[in-house]
Amino acid sequence: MQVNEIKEFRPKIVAFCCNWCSYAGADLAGTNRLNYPSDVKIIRVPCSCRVNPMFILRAFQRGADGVIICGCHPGDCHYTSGNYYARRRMTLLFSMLDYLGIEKERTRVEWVSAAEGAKFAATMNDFVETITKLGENKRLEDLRCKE
Amino acid sequence: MQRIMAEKAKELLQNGTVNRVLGWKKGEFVYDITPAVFNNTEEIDAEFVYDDFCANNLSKYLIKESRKEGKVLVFLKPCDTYSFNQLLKEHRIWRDHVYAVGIPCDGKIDLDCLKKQDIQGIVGIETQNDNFIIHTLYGDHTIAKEDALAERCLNCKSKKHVIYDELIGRDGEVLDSHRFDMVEKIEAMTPDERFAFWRGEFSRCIRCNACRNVCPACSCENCVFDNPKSGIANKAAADSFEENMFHIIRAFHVAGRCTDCGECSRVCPQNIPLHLLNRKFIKDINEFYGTYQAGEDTESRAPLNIYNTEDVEPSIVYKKGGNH
Amino acid sequence: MKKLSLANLDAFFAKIADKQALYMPIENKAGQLQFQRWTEGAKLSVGCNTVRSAKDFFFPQTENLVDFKVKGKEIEIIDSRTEKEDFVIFGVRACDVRSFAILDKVFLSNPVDTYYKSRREHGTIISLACTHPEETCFCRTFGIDATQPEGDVASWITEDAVYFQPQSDKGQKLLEKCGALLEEADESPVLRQKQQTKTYLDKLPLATLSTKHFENKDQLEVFNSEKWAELSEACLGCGTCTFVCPTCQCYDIRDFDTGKGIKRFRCWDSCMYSDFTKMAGGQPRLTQLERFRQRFMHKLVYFPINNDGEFGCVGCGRCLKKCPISMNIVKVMKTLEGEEK
Amino acid sequence: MNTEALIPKIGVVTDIRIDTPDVKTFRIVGLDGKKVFEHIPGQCAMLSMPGVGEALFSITSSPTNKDFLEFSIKKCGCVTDWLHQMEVGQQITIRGPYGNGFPVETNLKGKDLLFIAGGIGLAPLRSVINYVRDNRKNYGSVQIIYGSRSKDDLVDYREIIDEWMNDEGIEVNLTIDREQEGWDGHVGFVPNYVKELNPDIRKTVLMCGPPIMIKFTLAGLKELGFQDTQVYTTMELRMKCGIGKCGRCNIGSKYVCKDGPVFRFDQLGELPNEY
Repeated sequence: MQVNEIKEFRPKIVAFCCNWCSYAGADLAGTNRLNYPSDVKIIRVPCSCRVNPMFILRAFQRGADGVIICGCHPGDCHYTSGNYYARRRMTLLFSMLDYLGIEKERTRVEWVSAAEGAKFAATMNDFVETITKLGENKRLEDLRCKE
Repeated sequence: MQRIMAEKAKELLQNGTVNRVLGWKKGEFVYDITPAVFNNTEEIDAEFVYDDFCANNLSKYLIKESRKEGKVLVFLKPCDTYSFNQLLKEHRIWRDHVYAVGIPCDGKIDLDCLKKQDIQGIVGIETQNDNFIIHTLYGDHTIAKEDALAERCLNCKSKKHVIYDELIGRDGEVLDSHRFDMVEKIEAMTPDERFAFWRGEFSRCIRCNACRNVCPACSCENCVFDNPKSGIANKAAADSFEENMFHIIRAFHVAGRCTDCGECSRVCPQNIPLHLLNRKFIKDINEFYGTYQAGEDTESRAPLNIYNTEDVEPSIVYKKGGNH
Repeated sequence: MKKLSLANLDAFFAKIADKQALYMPIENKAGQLQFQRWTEGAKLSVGCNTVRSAKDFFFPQTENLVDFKVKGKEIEIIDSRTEKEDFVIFGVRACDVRSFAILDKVFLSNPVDTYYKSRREHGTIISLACTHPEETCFCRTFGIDATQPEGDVASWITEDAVYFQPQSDKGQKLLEKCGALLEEADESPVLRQKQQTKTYLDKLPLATLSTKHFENKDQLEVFNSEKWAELSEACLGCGTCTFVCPTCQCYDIRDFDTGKGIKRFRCWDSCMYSDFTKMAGGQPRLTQLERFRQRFMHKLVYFPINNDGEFGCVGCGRCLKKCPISMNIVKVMKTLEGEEK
Repeated sequence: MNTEALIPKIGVVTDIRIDTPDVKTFRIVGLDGKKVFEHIPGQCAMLSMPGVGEALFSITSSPTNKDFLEFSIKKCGCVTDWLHQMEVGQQITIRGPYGNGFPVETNLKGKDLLFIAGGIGLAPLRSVINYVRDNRKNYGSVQIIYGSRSKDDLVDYREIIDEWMNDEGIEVNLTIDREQEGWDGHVGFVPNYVKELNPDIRKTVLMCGPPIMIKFTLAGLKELGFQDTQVYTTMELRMKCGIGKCGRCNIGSKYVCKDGPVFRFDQLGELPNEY
């Protein structure tokens, strides 16, 4: 295949957002007309602790360059404690990914409440910028999905 | 020791305390020991063995054995008692059906250590003080014990039996081991080096599932990797991603429950140091949430089943020291 | 017989690798032997034997069969195979070479497996005679001579030289290409080595293992043996034995959705796995006993019935070394045989 | 035989008939509108939807039908679930034919035939029945004993009523498991019905149905005086390749996909009882 122009790298970002806080936060960012890059694909989950480590790996497999999990602030979980469990799980998972030599900047957890539309937009802008600098996800890619 | 254990087993069989004995059976060579259930004293006299090669952790077999009728006698080395306890905690073993006898352990020989020293054609092994005399088809070798022991034994975490109905010999102590040294060494590498290191290891994986099937913590009735509905079921790694994923997910699924018995690394036909993944989780759990040893007791809650409102944030991973 | 001075070995390898991929047993970082592609500076390991068998070259663990593109109700079938490059495998032991003949019986029988066949055609095998068999070796049981391996070219490594004996047109052509490095040689050093190796082979602990018990056996008699329960009780149901085995050839066919299309690939499967025969409607092999029995019945009874008495084992000893619980075909053979006495 | 055994062809679904609440019959032709391949009654084909899975199904249409292949498929797993929700015009992949088929041109020729089927077990037999109907002079009398859970679960009911029952020299005996409104036929399980009907023991039996039915019907037939050598059945086990190489569908030394699926009971008797 001939490539005529070198395309600017646009990262693919998957954001798992909890239904009660962060998804509403994203909504608020939208209604307030706050900009954040369209590279972010939001997946709504009932709670941040619904996010199985497998979801994160599968997102990378399917071509994500960065994965961010957004949930209610600790203490504010709609289900009282889901995000506390998520916090432990993600801490350990991220640490393991780092241990395996996978860039630690590619994964992130942020607590975003329903009122924090601005924080949501700022977080996403920052995360997209970080991933753009980092470049394409090479270490957790599945070549079959890249053809 | 083998004689004492066989006598004990026969005594308990004869006086009706137990109906079966779970132990080790000798093989064709000096080293190919198979776990086995002995039903009577004749079988014990004929085939029971306990020596430096009886490495198998028998606790996992108790999931199946304890569900059968009658009581089973099991011989547990110190590290096996942790797995036994952990399985009890998870209600996988019927305690009433088990009679656990703690046995001492001085470390087990890793055959690969011998092979690495170009010792091949092994036909016999003798113990002489701190050495092994290894008879081979091509001559004899003398090798220091510590050069023949498995890594997990050199870094033994405990000689203490955390649970037993009866003990043969004296109980030992929890040891001050150096088992996290290698984890620290890897942490100190650059991400590129770490990635290269693990790629080198994982790329040899043949997905034989020996690590999973031998693991006492992997006791699910239907593994997520065998469940076509899980979306990640696979039989062979068709891409490097799948090699990585299998090992990350497997380690994660046993995180907080792995007692560090080291069976995974022992059975890996490709010598992948899988224990280094489990130990990373153990080390992290110790650092983040306080020291925890799975299988030490049957009451405490596993670190991933509880939380603390003051827990560290995932961002600690970026802040942590080590090489970037 | 041709002779190559050991000093010229690398030059010989370079000459072959110039035109085609050259693979040979090389020690990996875990200290184990593994067939790897030879590049300048790589060192051939003559230890016995690689952890994985050489079957990978012809029957890789995963391989893409065909691609599909699905668009609405329409399907497009894409045969994505590309021409394979020629390759040479050096240092295949007698047991592994024989395993190719066994795999041929499965894959080259009608209907021919074209994926396998194409690899067989592209590959040239330089076998290597054993000099220091392991205690786990029992190839002689299956009529294999470790000192005179089959293959396109047979080779013997002595203290100072490598001796080559072409055994097929393909082998002859390969040696002709390297003619400048080779010289005609007298075969007495090879004969001496063979003599020496034979004395070791005679001393092997499994030297007297025999297949007699299983020859022309009624399948129901072996199948119904009571010993299977005892033999299989400790089996973990992992696939180590099947994956390191040079003759195990069962496979699974699966689809992978890449998001842009479907890749249908095949991968090794193991009769030891619980889902091997599982159907929506049920499972004919419910416990590990049946699965364990299937594997050994296949090698010792079913395969010979369907293939003029040839057994489905070559005595390489890999399963003896690698089984996590040290249960293996030798123990199975001896136990079943012992039952008769 | 197709040289690229594992690479399928494309089949187009041209008709879907709802037979029972959980059985549909699919009519399949090639992209060119013609039959994808010729077969022998009793042979099977691998149907698949890429990304969903591949499974082996018996071909229910008779080889004498030169226009298309038909498959009667019961919904019971992930592949069949998918097939059941598809619409006319859908393309699927197909490869085959696989297996030995019934010996319609050899052992069965000139014989009086007794077909015994239960539920979806009629699917593989329908191919033979229609083949026999189309070559009527080559065979003796034909009796069909077919049972199902209920009237609604009788596969190909219309064809049975409208065609088979109107044929001369074909005796059709239907039965359902339990009493049902609107059913004035026989009620009872197939094995008992076979005994009640007391068929001539010189007949050759072709049987297919759930394992439990096969077990009791075979016992009943033996009581009546039938021999193992007179009874044929067709087997099914998990398959992946269809060509005797993937190694999972064996019963002892025989592969169902290659040496079967049609076996005579005396052949099965020599094999381990692992099916």
